[in-house]
Amino acid sequence: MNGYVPSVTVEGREIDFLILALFVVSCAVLALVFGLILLYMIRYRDESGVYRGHPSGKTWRFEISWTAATLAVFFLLFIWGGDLYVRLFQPPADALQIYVVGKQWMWKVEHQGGQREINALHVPINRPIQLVMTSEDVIHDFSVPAFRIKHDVLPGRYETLWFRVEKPGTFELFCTQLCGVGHYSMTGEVVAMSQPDFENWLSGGAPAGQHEDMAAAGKELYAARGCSGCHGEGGVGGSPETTGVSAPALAGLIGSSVKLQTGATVTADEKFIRDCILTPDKTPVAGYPQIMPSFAGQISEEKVLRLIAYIKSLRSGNRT
Amino acid sequence: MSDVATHEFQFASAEHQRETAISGIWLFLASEALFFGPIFLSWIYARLADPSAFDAGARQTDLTIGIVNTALLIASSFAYGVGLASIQFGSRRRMVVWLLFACTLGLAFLGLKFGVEWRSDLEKGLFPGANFSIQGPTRNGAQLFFAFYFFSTALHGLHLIVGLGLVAWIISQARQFTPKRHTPVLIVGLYWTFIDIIWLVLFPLIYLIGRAS
Amino acid sequence: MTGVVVRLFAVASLMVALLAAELAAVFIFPAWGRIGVAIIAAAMVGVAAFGFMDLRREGPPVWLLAAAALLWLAILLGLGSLDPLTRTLYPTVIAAP
Amino acid sequence: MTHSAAQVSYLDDGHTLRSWLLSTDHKRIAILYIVAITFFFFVGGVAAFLIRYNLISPNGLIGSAETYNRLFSMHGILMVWFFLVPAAPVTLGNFLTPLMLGARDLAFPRLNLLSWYLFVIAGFIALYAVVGGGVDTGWTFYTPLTSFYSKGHVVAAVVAIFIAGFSSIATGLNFIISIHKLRAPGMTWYKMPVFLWSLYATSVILVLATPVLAMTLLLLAFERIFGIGVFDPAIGGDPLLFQHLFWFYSHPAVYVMILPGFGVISEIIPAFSRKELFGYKFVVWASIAIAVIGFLVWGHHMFVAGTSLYSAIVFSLLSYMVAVPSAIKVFNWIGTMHKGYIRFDAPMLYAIGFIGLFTTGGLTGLFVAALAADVHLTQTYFVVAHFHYVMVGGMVSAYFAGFHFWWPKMTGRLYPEMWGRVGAILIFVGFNLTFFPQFLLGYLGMPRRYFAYPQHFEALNLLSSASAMVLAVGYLLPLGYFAWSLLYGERASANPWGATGLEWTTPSPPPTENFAVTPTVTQPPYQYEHAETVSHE
Repeated sequence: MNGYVPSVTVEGREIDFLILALFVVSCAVLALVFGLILLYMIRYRDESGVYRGHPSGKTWRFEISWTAATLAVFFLLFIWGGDLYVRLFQPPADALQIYVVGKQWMWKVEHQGGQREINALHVPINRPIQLVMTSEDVIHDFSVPAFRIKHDVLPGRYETLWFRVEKPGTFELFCTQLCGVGHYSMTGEVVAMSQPDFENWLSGGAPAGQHEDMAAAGKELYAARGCSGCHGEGGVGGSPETTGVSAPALAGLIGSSVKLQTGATVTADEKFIRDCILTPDKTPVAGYPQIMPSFAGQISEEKVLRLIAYIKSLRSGNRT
Repeated sequence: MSDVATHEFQFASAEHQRETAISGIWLFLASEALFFGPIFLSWIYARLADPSAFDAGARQTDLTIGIVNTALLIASSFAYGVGLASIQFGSRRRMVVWLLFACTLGLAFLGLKFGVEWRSDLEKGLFPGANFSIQGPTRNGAQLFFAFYFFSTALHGLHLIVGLGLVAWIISQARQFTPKRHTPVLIVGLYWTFIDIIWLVLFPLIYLIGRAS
Repeated sequence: MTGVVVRLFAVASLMVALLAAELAAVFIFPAWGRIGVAIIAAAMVGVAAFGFMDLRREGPPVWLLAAAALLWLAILLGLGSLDPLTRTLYPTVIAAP
Repeated sequence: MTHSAAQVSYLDDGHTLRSWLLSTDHKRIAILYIVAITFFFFVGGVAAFLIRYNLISPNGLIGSAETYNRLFSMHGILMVWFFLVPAAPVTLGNFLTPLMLGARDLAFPRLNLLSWYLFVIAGFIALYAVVGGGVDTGWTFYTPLTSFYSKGHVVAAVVAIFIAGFSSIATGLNFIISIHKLRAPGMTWYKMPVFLWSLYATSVILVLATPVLAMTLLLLAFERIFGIGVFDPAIGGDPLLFQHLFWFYSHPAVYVMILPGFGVISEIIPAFSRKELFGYKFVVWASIAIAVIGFLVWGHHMFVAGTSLYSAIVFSLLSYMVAVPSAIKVFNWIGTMHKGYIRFDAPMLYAIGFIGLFTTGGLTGLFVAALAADVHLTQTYFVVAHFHYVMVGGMVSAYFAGFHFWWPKMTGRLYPEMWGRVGAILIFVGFNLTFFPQFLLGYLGMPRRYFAYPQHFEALNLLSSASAMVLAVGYLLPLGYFAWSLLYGERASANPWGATGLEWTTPSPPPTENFAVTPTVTQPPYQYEHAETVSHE
């Protein structure tokens, strides 16, 4: 078939299988419906003299049985689709993270090493990739039909998407949420390559001059924006003795559990760090006064991503 | 004009027509209740986005005016109820007096709400946007609150203005109504109290929840 | 006539009392706070519907319509807030205390 | 009081323009609505034609993406709010409800006329928005695109839909109260024709969902006008709130479109099978169940929008639940045909076509209700094909079926039967050829609302566009032969199909007051086994 791309992810093949099952069920029902209609149209047409017998009186047995049968089939389909969906949106812990920012009408991608690309995404094969996505303006949607996956990209928050490609190749990337006049042109390609090729690309493929490590760029911001004034150099944390105020340590923060003043315990992921930077009031950490100012509207999404990359690089801290 | 109830040709009797009209207004009110549904849901969303900042915005409202306005609306429903009872017991003149009183209370509500409270809110720079006066960490949540506040009170105010128009119309048509024929008075009364009910929900959402601990 | 006016007056007084109770819940009994306000506000709506609008006097069709309005509002607010209530911290929530 | 015994046909009760435009007669208002609805159907149809024309070439043929976006937005807005949602209730429903009830008019005739004026005013505002530059947001108006980024007459379009919404509410309110209060003596709830039950369920949705949309659009307009609002992500507002509210209305609105269709089919299948409707109570309660459960499923439009996992799972389960009553109905119609004496007049052909197209549309709904499958298929042409099967294949077929069935009653004339059958077959074939390729396109990944598309989608798009010509002829054909029938059609008897139901006991066209004597109902509906054999040959 023209344009058909076999799925290159395991999950994609499972989705295909689910769609196939749905297709089979649909065909069976359609065959039943059309078959019966055609049969009755011929057998019971007005002119036919076929013996009709007595009309059946009780109908509720039929009603109960087809209602129950429909319900049972539907329930199975629901379980199947739901289970797969949950797996589809829970990334493995060791996923390689790549940041994606959508704007009218282009996709901006930034790798951990600072390599940036536009309307293209290079990924290694056989490795779970997690996209951390946000938008600068309207709602977009990151969709790769060959992976059978898509997710909306919203302004003001992070959405994530993950996949593991099994074969090298170039695959179409579409924006599938109407985002204005240039919606149709917000396309690109996902290039899957072997790990060595990918590393090659990382070191040489990205345009010169933009090749600055994300974490390094984040470190500059960390100092320039005054983060170090409270949280300390290298994110060691602050106390009245050292920095003058109590501030939680940031080294080793990523992935750890944080207790909030609201009593909830959350895992510190990108969303959490982003919230802490932009809306610190919503995430008051237990044991510290909430005095941090909000940076909402003061730094761009891309800079937030760099700060996060820097904070994530501070893994060796002596956080207790 | 004699006190004989007539009815339109699709009904069997005047009583049939009256019952139908009353069912109709109740269904209309059910629809109106859903009309306000998105406002309530947007309150839930806006508050969940940042509860403490949202509440900080809510505390900028003028509680005294809120309380007085609530009392005014309760009183106006009472006044309308007495007006309705008056026509049912045959006193057209007393009905007009009580309905005028209900109108006055409604007007007082509008005056306080828009003439005093809104004006002071606007002077304080509480309309969301670039000139919003609250700075600092609660700025966004407070803006969300005031977006909700101005929108919902404006909408409620519009309903009240429509209600006032209807009551004025009833007063102008007072000569038509008799103890047996006063369905329009009843119907407008239901709408009048419904506006009251909407306010009874909005009042805590705007003035109280943000002040509760 | 007097009977009706007395009844209406009682309804209005009850509502003013409930208004006072709302304020009390917020400022005098902070432990009640938001829950108290919510319950009292619902009670006030009920009092207005039955006291002023005479819901009891109307027949079953009208009760059906009023119930439908409440049910549909509950659907809108209930299912509508399911998403934000379970969304924000997912999948970051690991344990509620 | 007017002449009650004179029995003047409603068509002859005054011939001035004024006697039409100020009439509170439900039958005349139905005719007024038919004129308006047909107009908007063809305006929306022209937009559809241009969309399909553009998609013939991968690079787009109409030259500008902006024009294309405006075209599909206009197509969606006009077709949804000015054709699909109102069509069956305000035309067939308006005409038939009092006749089927055995009443002289609806409960609130003046409100009925008002609703027509609101509708027409709304329609003109929508046309103004379109002619004055259009909107490019799609019919879904998602924020923040619509509130901050889109150019064009968004506010005008929103106002138009707002006003049209109040027209819908007035209509729904009128039907519910009429069905409660104006049933003829002896017509208990279970003696009502299924069409009235369907209309009742439809009206429940109209009255309780439309106000939510109206307020949502107001919030949207507020945000656009003041540049700030509760959906604005810049201040922590949630754009998904808009989507929740929008689909709270717009999903049940799909049932507004299809439920009257179910009612029409439930009248026609028994009439042309000469047999009682199979499982009357199940069909009736399936309609009510759809009206209620239909409100619990809107979240399935947002499985990849960023809602919580929990809510996605809940909405998926509920979405399967709402499919059950629809399945029940299909089985019951087939059960009705079993051991019947089936005749193949045009209404029956349209009805059978409806069952086929609706079942296909419904089954593909299972694909997009299954969470994981939806991830791949949503926002592609698969969804476009799915809802066109249900709403155009299903609803429009049912609407045409009803139109042919009751045409003799409405006009007192018979339409040319042969042409009716040709039209029914043409629409069924043309529809499948136009929209089936779109399922494939969607599975292959072609996104919706693309002005230009990758080369490899070209063949299927070409097939779809070419077949759309067949479909267009199918839709134009009835316009032609109905017009012919008005002038030259044979006079119809009171009951040309030999059908049961009160509307067939009064002359065609009915007198202004519907019934000379208020009828009394003693039998359940669809007593075809005991009815005389066909009367019209």
